Amino acid sequence: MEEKFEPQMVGFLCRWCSYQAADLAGTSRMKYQPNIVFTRVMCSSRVDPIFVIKAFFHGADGVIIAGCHPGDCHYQEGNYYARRRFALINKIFEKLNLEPERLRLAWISASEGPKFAKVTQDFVNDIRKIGPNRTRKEIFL
Amino acid sequence: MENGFEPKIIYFMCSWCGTGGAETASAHHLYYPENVRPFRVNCTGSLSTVHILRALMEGADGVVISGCHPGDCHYNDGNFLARRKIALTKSILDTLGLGTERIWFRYVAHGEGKRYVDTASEFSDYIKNLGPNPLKARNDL
Amino acid sequence: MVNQSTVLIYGTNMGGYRAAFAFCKKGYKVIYLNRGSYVDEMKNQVLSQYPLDFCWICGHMPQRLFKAMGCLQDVYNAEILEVSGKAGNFKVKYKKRDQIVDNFACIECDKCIEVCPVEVGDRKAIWVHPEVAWENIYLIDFEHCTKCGKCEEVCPTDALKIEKHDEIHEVDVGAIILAPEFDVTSEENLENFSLGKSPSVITNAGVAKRSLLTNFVRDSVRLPSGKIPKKFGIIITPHFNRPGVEYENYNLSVSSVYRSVRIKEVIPEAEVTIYLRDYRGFGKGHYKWYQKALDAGVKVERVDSLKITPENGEMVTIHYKKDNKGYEQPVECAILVTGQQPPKLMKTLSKICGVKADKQGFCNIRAFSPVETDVEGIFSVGEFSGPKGNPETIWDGCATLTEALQYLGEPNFKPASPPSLRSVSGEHRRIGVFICSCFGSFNEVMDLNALKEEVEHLQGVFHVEIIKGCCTPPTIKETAEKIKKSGVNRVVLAVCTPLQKLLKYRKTVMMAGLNPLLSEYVRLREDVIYVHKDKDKMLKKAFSLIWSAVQRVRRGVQAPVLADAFTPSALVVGGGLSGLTCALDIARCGFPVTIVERGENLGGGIEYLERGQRDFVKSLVSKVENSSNITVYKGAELKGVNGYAGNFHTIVHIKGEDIKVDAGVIFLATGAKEYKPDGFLFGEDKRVITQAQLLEMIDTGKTPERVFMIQCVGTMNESHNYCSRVCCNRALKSAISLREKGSAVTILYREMTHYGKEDYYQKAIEAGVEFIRFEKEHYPEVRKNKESLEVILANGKSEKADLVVLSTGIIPDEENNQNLSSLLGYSLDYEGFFESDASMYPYEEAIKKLFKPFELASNGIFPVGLAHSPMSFDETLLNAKDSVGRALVLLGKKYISAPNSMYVAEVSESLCVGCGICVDACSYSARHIDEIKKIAVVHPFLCDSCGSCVAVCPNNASSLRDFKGEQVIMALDALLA
Amino acid sequence: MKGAKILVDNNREEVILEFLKKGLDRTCFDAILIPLKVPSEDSFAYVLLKNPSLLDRASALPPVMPVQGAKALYSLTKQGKFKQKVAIVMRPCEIRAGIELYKLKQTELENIFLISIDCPGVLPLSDYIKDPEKGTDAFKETVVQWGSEFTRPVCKICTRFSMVASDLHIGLLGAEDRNIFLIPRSEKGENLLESLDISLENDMESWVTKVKELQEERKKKREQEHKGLKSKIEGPDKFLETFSKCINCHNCMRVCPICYCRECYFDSDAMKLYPENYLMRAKNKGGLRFPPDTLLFHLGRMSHMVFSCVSCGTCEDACPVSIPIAQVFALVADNAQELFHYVPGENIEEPHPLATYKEEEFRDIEMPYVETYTKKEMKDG
Amino acid sequence: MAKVLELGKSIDEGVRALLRFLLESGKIKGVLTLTKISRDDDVAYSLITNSELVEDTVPLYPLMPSNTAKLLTRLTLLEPMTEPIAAVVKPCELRGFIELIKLNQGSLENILFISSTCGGVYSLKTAEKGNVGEKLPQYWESIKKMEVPPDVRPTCKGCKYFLPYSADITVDLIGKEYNGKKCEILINTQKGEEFISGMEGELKEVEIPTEYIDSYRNKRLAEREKIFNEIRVEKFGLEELINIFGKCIGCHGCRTVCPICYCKLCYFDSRESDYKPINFETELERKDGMRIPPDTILYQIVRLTHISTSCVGCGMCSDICPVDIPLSIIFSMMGESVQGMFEYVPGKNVEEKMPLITFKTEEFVELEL
Repeated sequence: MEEKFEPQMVGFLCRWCSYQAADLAGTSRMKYQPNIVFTRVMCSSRVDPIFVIKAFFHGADGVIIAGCHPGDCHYQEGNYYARRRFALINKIFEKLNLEPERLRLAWISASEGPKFAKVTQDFVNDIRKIGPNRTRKEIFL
Repeated sequence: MENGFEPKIIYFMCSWCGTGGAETASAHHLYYPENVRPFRVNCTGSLSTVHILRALMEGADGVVISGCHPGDCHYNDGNFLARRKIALTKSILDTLGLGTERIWFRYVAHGEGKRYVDTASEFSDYIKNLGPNPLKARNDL
Repeated sequence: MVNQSTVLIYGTNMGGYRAAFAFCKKGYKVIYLNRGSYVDEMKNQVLSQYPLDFCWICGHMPQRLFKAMGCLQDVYNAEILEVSGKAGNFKVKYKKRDQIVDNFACIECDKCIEVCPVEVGDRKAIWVHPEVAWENIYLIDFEHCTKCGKCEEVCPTDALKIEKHDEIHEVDVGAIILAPEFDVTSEENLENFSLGKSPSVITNAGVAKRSLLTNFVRDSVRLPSGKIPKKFGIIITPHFNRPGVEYENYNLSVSSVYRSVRIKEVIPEAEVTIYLRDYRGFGKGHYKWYQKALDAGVKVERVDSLKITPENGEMVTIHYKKDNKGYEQPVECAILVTGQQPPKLMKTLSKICGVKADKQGFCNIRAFSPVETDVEGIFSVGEFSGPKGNPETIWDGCATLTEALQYLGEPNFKPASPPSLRSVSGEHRRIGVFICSCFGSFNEVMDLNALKEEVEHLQGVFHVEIIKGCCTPPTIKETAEKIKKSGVNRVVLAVCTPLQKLLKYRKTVMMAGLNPLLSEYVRLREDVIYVHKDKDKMLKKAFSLIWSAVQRVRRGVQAPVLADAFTPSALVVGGGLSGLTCALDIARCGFPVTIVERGENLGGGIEYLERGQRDFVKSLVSKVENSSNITVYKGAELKGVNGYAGNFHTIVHIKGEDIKVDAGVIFLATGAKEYKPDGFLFGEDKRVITQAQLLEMIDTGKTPERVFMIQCVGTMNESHNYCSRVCCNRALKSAISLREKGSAVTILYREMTHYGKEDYYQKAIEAGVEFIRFEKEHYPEVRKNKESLEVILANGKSEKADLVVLSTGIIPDEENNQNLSSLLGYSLDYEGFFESDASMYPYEEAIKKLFKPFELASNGIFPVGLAHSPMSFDETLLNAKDSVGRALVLLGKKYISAPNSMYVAEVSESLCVGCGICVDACSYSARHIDEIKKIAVVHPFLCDSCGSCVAVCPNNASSLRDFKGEQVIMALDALLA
Repeated sequence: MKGAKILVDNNREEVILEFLKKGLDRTCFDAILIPLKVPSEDSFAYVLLKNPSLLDRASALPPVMPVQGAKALYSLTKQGKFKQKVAIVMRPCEIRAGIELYKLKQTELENIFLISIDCPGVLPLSDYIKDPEKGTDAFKETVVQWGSEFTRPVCKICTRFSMVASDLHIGLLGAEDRNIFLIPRSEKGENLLESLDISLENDMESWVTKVKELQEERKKKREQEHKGLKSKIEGPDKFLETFSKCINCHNCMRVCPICYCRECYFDSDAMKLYPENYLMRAKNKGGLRFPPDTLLFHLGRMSHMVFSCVSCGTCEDACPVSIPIAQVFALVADNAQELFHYVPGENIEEPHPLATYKEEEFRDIEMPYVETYTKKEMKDG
Repeated sequence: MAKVLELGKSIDEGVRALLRFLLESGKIKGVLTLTKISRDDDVAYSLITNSELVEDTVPLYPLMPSNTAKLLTRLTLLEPMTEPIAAVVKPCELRGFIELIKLNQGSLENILFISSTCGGVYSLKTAEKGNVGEKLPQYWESIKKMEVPPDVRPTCKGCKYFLPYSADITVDLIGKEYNGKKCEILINTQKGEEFISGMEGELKEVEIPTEYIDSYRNKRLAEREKIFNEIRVEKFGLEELINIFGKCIGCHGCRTVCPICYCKLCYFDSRESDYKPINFETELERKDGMRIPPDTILYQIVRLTHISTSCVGCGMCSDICPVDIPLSIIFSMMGESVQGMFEYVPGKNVEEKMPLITFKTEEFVELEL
């Protein structure tokens, strides 16, 4: 394994809360590690399990889904569905012993710039501990 | 009718010559057996092998196909393509011993109502002697 | 003073029909004067030359459509009385008498015939011409008719009026097209063949007519005794008739060969012999038909003179001379293939409108215009201007459009916009079945109410109703209302004949606000009522037909009419005679043209032309070069083509650089090559030359004493299996002029396939030119004996010669043609020339043109002149103008709805994987593969909805809008229930 | 015919892999598509590899054909040309299927080196997976005596086990295990050998003759086998008996390299009908097998792909109820292809038989017509 | 209390009698049930309309050539049945169909569901050898003994849903003498009662003891334990996944036969899932090599996410897998835990919403870290 491991991670941010939180974090000059590539989605419920799993099997070291706090979804209840889906994926990964800790769900409202920074920071650090995702090198997927 | 067997016959005809033949026949009030059921397709070329097979499996005792004479095809070469498809179908049925004699192909031109009627009657008689199509009775296709 | 736009056509030869179609399509009103009392009473051209024993020309010509739309006005029993004015503003006075039956009201219930009390032979005094045509032909035999008026009373639609009177009308028209039929050779002119003296002698036209009327092919040759003859003799009369009628024999050898093959088909055991002097099959594919006949076992006798004498009973003897030996041959049936005689009408017409007759008495055509008479603005098409084959006759039609436009005003016809259709999306499927009782007449044959009840129980059927009809204006309206009222959104019409009335049915449905794709038609009359007897079985059949139709519409999906933009400009490949002609005519009509010429200068094979013709071509060249509307690229080649009719995007490669040229249509005028002979000492001895070189010599050089001409050098053999058409005439002409200069001329030939109005053959004979026939296997040899040149004849005799002229054939420029063919995806025929868009088969060039004579929406590519097939100077002009005419119909429109509006093929993007077999299977180049999406794409404008693509597509990705996989399967299953 | 004769000291497989390695090292190609043993050691899978070390797991001639190579090529190039140069080692039938797919625009051959290899046949997948060791041994034996009773029925009668329209062919026949033959079939192939400085001085006599005689042998065998099979399946009863086990899983279609449709016609809307349709058909016959159209599916599929069928046998491998489907298709294909003078995978230029035609062909398909009834009879019905 | 119709026939005959009655009385127009279709007793589902053909039917034959749920969908996809039919289904098939109904892939209208307590079925591979016939006596014997028949499919051995939900008519087999002279037909619904009325044999109200069902269920659960322990998904991880699915040949037969996989065009057949050459190349930059065709594991995992909530453990996937991957075990294990998590029993109740289209506001709070 390469001596210095730089995690490559994917994040799906809901357009209304988390993404704006990311902006906020940016504008207020908060530092967090650049390892996560963020994708904007209209709502956390838009995140198809396939996105997450594909990302995982194509070597993403971690995947995070972030949306509005339960109850404040711009689309009323999108994030509840998102949560259920996440539960499903999580369960499957857990059951198959596929390092579910590489998946993360976070509720970050537009105002929570600091939380955003923290969550991502933590996630990256955790992943650093876990080490690289073996799918990245695996041939027989 | 003798041996009480009245075959079900599907007469695939193209919308130009085949149908024309039928109309000429009717204009001359030429009679042919009622059990011959016309099925109009735009061009014999648009008749797929599956349609022929389907007819033979779902209860037809015989299938006869009529299109324009070589070269007269309203669509230039549809009848040539049709000829190939029929050749193929026959070859398959022949190899599997499912009987090729239940498929007839004869060019009928618009004015040839007589030819149309002859074909219908001739084929109907022919099938009558041949007896029912063994496939149509099978409920395990 | 503004020019008139209406066009008047007089006479019903096929050229006239085609012209009518072209003008209507172009948006001009047409008045069609028919001398006969029904649509094609006069169609002798068809009967004598049409290579089939059936005919549907009128049916394939949407005259009804145009009449219904109002741009075509058909008048019967018509006669021109007076013509005044000049081109662009003629006044025409004519007489007409309407048919006793108004076709638009008649429903062919035959009630009138039933009630008619007068028996005439096996028919009544009112009777229907037993031949299917696009209009129902009811005739009254006034000799016997008592005018009791029963028929009038009983007619349910008041379509019938016994009393019809002559009316005289006067109209203003911009151009006049004369399209009368030729006169058939009269019996006295055929006395050597004892026509009328024996039941065993019949004309070819007679045979065709019989089979047409009886629809029993065998009957057409059946002898009065009912016996089917087994021994046939087919005679091409002009070959053996009195001299001076040679011009008649145009295309006849082909007709004879065709007839022989047909006889062999119906009566395989028959023994058929054709008697002719030369086989003159000079048209595209004609020679192949000749082979076909031989293969079928037909004998061909080349005889010098012939005569038929009647025997007692159904027998005649053919006496003929061959190589000065006499022979006798008894046959049971002698078929006379007769020629085309100048119409007597000619005299009257020249009186009325000043057109001049030519030597034979056909209408004279001014030089260098294939269709315009001596009078400006008056045109003559088809056999009226001389014997013609079917292709040429057909060509005349559109050529006239090309020529006449200059005299006409703006198009004066706009079709009414179709009724607006409502969207049924979101509605629950509601199928309505409307059973036509044909004004009650069907009820008598079968119990429609019982049928109705059965149908009502069908799954998915919402409404069933018995209607009077939907083919006459009032009934169409009535039924449309019924459909509306019933609240259904899918319709099954159980009616009679879609082939003739489809448009009316669609109209009915559309007037009810429904998209025709949501409807289906059952031929209740054609498939049940007229052709069966057993009532119960009929009911059963009718039911399952309707069920099948119901299942079909059940999955029907509405879809809009498709349309496509059209680039109003033309690209002409090749700058020879045909190319230049096309370019000029297109440009004259105001459309930009680009000429791409391989060579460094325009004019093409000018060195092969006679002086007058050369001057003409030269004038064309200068006109082209001075035209502001024509861009000429010399030393240029077509490098890339994509797109399709109306939207070709081409790349022209010229002197190292590539220029983009967009065009709506492409003319292939790439010409052909002269066969370069090997052998005959050609090239080794300068006394052996070609006909072209001879032309030079006659003009300039001194005249040789002894001249031999060898015909068919390089053609009519395995590698070029056709006659190159022009050599014989050319040879004869030169021979004559050589004779005049005093040389002795011998023509060594295989078949003397000369034709045309001018009888050079006869002339040459009179001028003392010697003719010696040789067989394919024994071509004469040319040897050099010391200094003198010797020609070794078939019989081994060797003759001294001062000059040997080789009639070298016209052969395709195969390499170039191949390139273009693959570039344009436009196929070549088996001879290496370009297919004309509708020819797929030997000689069927003619049939195609007849069967789809009105297919103006071609794939946008027009092969013209020698690129199409060998043809003479005049024919080249004609062919070019025909193509231009057909192109103009397209070029006029900026935006054209697909020819089959909504009945086109479609591709499901999600299912298609772009394997492209549909592209190969499409004969309209209406499909291509979108390389980015990797799916097949349909050009609705080119699609003719034949469905070949659907059938080769292994999955359900390809479908026809009205022929979806699920529709077919369900309809099929229902039919089998 | 010229080729290169490469000497082998112990194991031919190694030599071939060695050769490929060299190709990678000298970047004659950037990657190789070749079967690798899967980690569980009980099967093989095509792997696109760029690291030579992986070749240790590779086998140019694996004992089974879990995935038809053409399908791998298809998945690699169906969406367009591959920019990197890829060498593909496949069995003749796989290459032929690949070429059929190329005609159908489903594969791209630019930048692809097709390397074919003499094939002794493969073992039935299920057998091998049950007991890989035994399978491996069985296959060794098969290679030695070139064909054995262990191989699949269609392989036993395969006549096109050697040279195909590939770029380079690896000949194993006629050389015991002393050496292998490298025979270029195209410019690409020649250049490849050249850049690996392998010169083509040897003629391939011994190989050619061996291949010929073997083909003759197989042809005879094929004829017999087909006769036998025909007698087993001919006629509605026997044929339906043969297919009565079918459960409509469509595995045969799924694994068939030629069946390239996204959605099979027989799964499409065309086959989705209204309830009363099924009921009606059932009533006609007293009963209707469900799922319906089993026979239609098989015959229909036949009519769609039989021209291109290379009888690779994958369908039979994938059939959970072991219907001898590959054998039946091979039989039908032989006849149909012969009738249309079409040999799949032989010539890239050849158009699909159903998308083209000749005017003069199949004249006898039309029923000869001689007017029978007289006008009178007609009128009286 | 439950209504029971007692017939003095063997169970086998009893059910046929029932079907015959239904057809002859014209109460139904057709029966969808297993039928013998060939000499070496191959069976297939058939839609029988002619009562004479009931002779050939083998309604309770322990074999599952395809999942009836799929067939019923095919039958009623476009429109509900217009004429009544009866369908003889196994509990798992019925559950599968109920799931499909929720997905609007069919309709229950005009279908009379006849089911039975299920003793499990043999794998098609067994049938393929044609020796199901000789196994039958032993099969019925062990069911009578209320044991799990020895060599039925593992999935069936471990199936706890052998008691049908929402069937109109049930034939109880557990602990019954199959070829005896007594056939008890339980009538569960009003509908069932209407259809059955007029049939000879006595209709009585009886108390159905539940203990024996429970005890039998326990036997099954024990088996289940055993089987699950053989596979131990929780020990999987990437390696084991690859070991298990490594031999997958990508025929995707598992989803073709899966009653829950109802997609018209599977994501993995769709254009979206196609790799462009560039995708391969980028992959190759990271890896030494990659499997072609790709996404072998991805396919399985994604399929899990799609169907595990509804998986009824019918076992078809294992049955048709050409390379004997123990799919159905894995899927029913995953199913069990996923469904457990959502407290959802697929096919139990047609009114119940599927887990992913509903939610509770107070759930899975622990998921957010």
